[in-house]
Amino acid sequence: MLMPDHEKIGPAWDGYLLLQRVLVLALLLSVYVWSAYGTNLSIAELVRGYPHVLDFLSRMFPPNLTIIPELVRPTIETIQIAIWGTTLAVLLAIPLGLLAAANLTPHPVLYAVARIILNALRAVSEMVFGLIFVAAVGLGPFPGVLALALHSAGMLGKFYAEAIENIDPGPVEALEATGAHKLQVIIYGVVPQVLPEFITYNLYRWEHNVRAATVLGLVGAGGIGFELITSMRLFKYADTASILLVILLTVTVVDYISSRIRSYVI
Amino acid sequence: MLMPDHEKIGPAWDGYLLLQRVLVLALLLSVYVWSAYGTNLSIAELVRGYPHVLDFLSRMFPPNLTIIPELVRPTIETIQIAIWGTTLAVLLAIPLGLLAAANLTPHPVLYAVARIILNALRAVSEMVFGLIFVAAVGLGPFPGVLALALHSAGMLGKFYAEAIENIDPGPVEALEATGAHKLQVIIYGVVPQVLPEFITYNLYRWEHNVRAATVLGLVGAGGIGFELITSMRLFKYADTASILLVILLTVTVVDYISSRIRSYVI
Amino acid sequence: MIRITGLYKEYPNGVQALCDVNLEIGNGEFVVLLGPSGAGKSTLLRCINGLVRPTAGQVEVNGVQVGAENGSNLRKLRRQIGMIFQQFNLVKRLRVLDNVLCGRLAYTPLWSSCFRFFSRRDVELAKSCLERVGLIDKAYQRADQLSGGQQQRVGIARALVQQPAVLLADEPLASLDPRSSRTVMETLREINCQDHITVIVSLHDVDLAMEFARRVVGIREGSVIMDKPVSQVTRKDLEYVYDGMATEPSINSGTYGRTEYAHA
Amino acid sequence: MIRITGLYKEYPNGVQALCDVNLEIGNGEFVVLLGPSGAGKSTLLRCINGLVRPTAGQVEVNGVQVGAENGSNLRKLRRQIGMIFQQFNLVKRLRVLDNVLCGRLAYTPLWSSCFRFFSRRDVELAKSCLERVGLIDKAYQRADQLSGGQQQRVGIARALVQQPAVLLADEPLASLDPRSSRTVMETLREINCQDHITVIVSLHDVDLAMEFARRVVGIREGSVIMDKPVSQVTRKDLEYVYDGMATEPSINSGTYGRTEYAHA
Amino acid sequence: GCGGGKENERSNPPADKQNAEMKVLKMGLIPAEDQEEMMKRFGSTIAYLEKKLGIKVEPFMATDYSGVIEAMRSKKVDVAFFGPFSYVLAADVANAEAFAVGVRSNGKSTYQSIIVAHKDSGIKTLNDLRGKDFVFVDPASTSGNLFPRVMLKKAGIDPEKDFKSVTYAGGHDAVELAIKNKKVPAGADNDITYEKMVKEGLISPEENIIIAKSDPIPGSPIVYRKDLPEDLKQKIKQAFLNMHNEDPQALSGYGEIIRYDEARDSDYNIIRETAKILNLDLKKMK
Ligand SMILES: Nc1ncnc2c1ncn2[C@@H]1O[C@H](COP(=O)(O)OP(=O)(O)OP(=O)(O)O)[C@@H](O)[C@H]1O
Ligand SMILES: Nc1ncnc2c1ncn2[C@@H]1O[C@H](COP(=O)(O)OP(=O)(O)OP(=O)(O)O)[C@@H](O)[C@H]1O
Ligand SMILES: [Mg+2]
Ligand SMILES: [Mg+2]
Repeated sequence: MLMPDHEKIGPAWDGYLLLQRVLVLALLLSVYVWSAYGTNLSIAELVRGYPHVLDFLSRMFPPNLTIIPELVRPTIETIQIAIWGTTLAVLLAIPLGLLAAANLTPHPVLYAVARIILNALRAVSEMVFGLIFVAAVGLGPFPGVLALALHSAGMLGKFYAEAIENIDPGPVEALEATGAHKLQVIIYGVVPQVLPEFITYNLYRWEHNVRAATVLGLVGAGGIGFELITSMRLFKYADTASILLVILLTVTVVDYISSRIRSYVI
Repeated sequence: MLMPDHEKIGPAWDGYLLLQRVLVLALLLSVYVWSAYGTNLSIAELVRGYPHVLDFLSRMFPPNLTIIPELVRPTIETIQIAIWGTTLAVLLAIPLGLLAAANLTPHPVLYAVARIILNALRAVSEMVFGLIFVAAVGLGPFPGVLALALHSAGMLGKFYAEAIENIDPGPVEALEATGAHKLQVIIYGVVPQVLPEFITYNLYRWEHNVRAATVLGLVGAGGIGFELITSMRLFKYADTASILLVILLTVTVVDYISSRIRSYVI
Repeated sequence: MIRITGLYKEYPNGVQALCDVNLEIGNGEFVVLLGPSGAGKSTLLRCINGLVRPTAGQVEVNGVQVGAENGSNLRKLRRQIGMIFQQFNLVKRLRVLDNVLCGRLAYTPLWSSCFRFFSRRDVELAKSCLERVGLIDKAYQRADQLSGGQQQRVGIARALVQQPAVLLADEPLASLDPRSSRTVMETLREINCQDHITVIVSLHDVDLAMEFARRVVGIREGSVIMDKPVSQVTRKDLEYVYDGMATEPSINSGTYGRTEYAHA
Repeated sequence: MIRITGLYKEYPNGVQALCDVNLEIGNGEFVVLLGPSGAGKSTLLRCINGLVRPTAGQVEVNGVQVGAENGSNLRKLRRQIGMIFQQFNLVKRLRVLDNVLCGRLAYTPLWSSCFRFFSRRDVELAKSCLERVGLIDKAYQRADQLSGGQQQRVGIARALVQQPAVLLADEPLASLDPRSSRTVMETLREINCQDHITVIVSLHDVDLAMEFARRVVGIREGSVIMDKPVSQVTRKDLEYVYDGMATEPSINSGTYGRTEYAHA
Repeated sequence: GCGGGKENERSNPPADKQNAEMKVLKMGLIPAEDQEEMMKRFGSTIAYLEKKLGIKVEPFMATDYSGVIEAMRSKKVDVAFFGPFSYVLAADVANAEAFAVGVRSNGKSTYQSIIVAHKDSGIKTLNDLRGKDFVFVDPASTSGNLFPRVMLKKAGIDPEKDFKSVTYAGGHDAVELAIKNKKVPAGADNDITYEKMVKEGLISPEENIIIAKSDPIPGSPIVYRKDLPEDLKQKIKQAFLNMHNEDPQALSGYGEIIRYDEARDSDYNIIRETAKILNLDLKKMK
């Protein structure tokens, strides 16, 4: 919608562009209609299902707060896993992200390779990594850390790269003009500009990893996500509600920390 | 590491700041060590597990390409689900993200409310939303769409908000100074600045939703992620490899589209 | 009528940018603000349209108190006040024409501006303003592809297109060559004389200030230290404003900080 | 020695910014570039240190060809070329002192700059440069908290601290008041005379140009249309460069675009 | 048939050194279908085992058996609980051997698949299912997919052809809820989940009607790695089989289990045969 059309000047502009836009819109619309059929979208169904939602929610209330003491240990466990998983991911993602940023990459080939690695890390699901690392190091939190690290690296690397592509090129040019080494340009010219995004992404990913129940369940690492799934499977929805509250608390604390650090940096 | 310390001027600076940094470092270090214990990190273990990783990978080769025709339908299904899930999420996330951006929110109370809603959407896992919507609309892709939409909205809204917080305030001020309505300021001053991030986040989330096997499995929507898990559970690793290739292809195509649109916009 | 009373501004980092500023500027005046770098000129201008919230004191524009107002009242007020920014503040990813059209937003219905529709009249107006600043041939280029002076002129066009009752210009000439500077100052004089638009402009070019201003306000360290009709401004006054310029050795032959050069 | 031969630059959007520029600038010269907005001054300066890659033609600095070089050779070359940017290009989230210290990066070992360690000598040097531009009291503030003129002076300090052999200055006075402008120009003259540093500066202030330059190069629409020692530059020449200034009515009494004002 | 045990010579080296001086017994627990609760209160069982075996027992709780099987294959897990179908896979892939199975309070160690229909759907027999929507649990579920398919096949129904649509719900509970909420007229489940949900009041037998039951399915076995030292295997086996005598507490928290009976690999041949009927060639799953 907000595409710049630098090349089109003069009267030809209106008609040509209108046509182009109408075509794109028609295409989009038909994709949506097609997908709506494929997914059986139906607002009526949703509205009719309303009492069932209420019924479901009513079974969650009141939350069974008595289980909260039992949740402390799994929560801490998951936090620890997420800390290491995310940190390793960050360490992996930084070089990949730098190489995959079009405006910073030393060579187009390196750019392509970095992008492919990042895509592959994201394409291989956490579960597959989980199985591989269970085979390697056995059950427990450690394979969980490794699986989360690899998959998260794919996601973080992509985000770093695109944040770097968005920066103001002025300061970077200025530092290059002083004859600074590429690494120095990155540390002094790029890092301060992407720092807020960096914080957002990393803490978001950390939070995501705390909730990563499926992998951690698969590798036998337990944690708060495991408790959540178990409570749902046992239909103890009042417990589920408590667990969700604990997760909400964690998320809120992290969100608060993130916003404090960011407001300091921005 | 790159914290600005505007207030500290003069000779007091060095000593005080050094102490502060050393303390923060020590704290961080101890958190990492503590977490390393909690998660049984062990590089030795990982190195020793090396042959098992090879064994695992060898079972994936050669990929069983004969199943690829069977994967077309599930892939299309998941793509459709992801299209609607992500689009609904975007529609939900835009207003929430605008309210949750500290520099744009009309009122601190609205800011807080929007942040809480976003945190709650992220805290309630996709599985829980999945169960709720299965109760409401029955099994199939539709509850999957809804579950993905709500959870993704929490994530996208947070990202939008923080991208907006990072923008250059100059143009926004200039538009405010013309007496433009807030909505106009957003469309003309904010949107062009966050457009590249917006594209990154939405396409990333779409990609994530295509891979969202767990919820879709739970609500009986199937799809490519479900095929992946099933193949793993039946130890048909050659099939798994093929499915991963298909996912990698999807991810790469989306990544390419994303980078093309972005390079046009940046 | 702009009435500024007891204005103070302290930035969060403790810098006292304005200190008890009192000013009254009548409708249709042409005022130039002079002052050394960091004196508070930009801060003062930004207080007038409410972009900076003063620590104490009041600003009243045409009887409306800035800052007490909000929402649609503030917008209506700001619509009458055009502003040219020192750092241009263009939306870099928009085309030049769109940047200029932004000046018409307050006159455009909300729904139609959402779809980036502007009336034919507004587009014509925007183009004529671009013509005025000599940039009509760059109308469909992205703003970030312009040279420094070109960007500044886009910012000027955006303020002109707004057809304001008051025009605040913060160093509108900074990146302009002498000829463009002159054209811009003449444009300002034109709209001041013909349309009775109040013009408040901060300048570093003393010569142009003397030539175009009708009233000169000197600011130093956040305080107004001079306020005179231009005819009464003396070299001493200017030295006082900039402090220490008198000690410069190169001031000679009655002109101010300028040496003679060969004539053809 | 800077040798520019047959330089062309066409931007991707088709704008022909430079067109067959040929220039030779000896060591220790003080050259001022004059030209209207959009003439190609910035583009030319940016070609000299390789920030802009020419479409055709060559730039040679001290016998080294810019552009053919890369990696550590290019860095070594750039280390000798300081640049002051028209739009400042400060790292806004860094403190003023850190911004200035960035000018020392090329002299700092990689490993220690990773931890933001600078030698005591470099810090002292940076502080003295800040003192020179009158900003030592803002050393520990973030760059985005400065006024326009202050930011520009930080950019100047960053170039000075580099102690270059060639200094490229792109409108270094744009946001400066007359007194700071003069100080900056004197600083440039000082380093030019005392340290034999080649200075190439693009200016819009013709008076200052005439006063400080030893050689004046006029650029118009991407081509060099004048290149003379300052003593031979006539009013006609300047009119020619800016085109049409002669027709302005306000040029009188032999001064250039300036009116007389009252003297105390 | 394809008795998983016999084909496993290749990965059956003599007990190596590491096993001989084993200090920790690693145990993988998968809450299969009905055991989540037990898993959560496994502490006393661990204590009992440690006492009997004289070595430390380290439990890992996983939500999915594939991780545990992989760990067992690479000898990172020694003992595990599996569902019947996952056991067959584990025997094949990870050299596992069943040695005990829990007996529930009704005296049975087996359970059954059931086909459930909503009372308003008008479905009374398997034949009424033709042309309707149907939901299974999960492709790898013994009682939620394999056995129901065999029942249908024996009734002459081919789900892919004769049903209007076939979906997988992902969980036993999801099947029951979908039927209860009339989102689908009928589906497959097992009796254990069904009874538990009735007890919890989530469904009622009047609404979710059982229209067919399968042959008994052998219960979820406890297995060890075949290549553990023989004496250790014996000790483990005895510990489980004597648990109800020596320390009934260790069974507790698992209200429905009254003791462990001995199990043999051949007990699970019925699963293998079932898989064969369905053309699920276990040999391909390497
Ligand atoms: N956002 C800010 N935060 C903190 N201090 C600020 C901020 N903006 C300006 N200042 C300080 O306030 C003082 C006045 O700034 P102002 O921008 O009004 O000066 P000015 O007269 O416009 O100067 P110039 O001619 O250089 O543009 C300066 O000392 C400046 O450092
Ligand atoms: N990045 C760019 N992309 C496209 N065109 C550009 C770009 N930068 C500059 N130009 C164009 O090239 C021409 C010369 O620009 P340049 O910045 O060199 O002018 P200048 O002489 O420095 O002008 P000013 O005095 O206004 O700064 C201008 O017409 C400008 O629009
Ligand atoms: Mg200013
Ligand atoms: Mg320029």
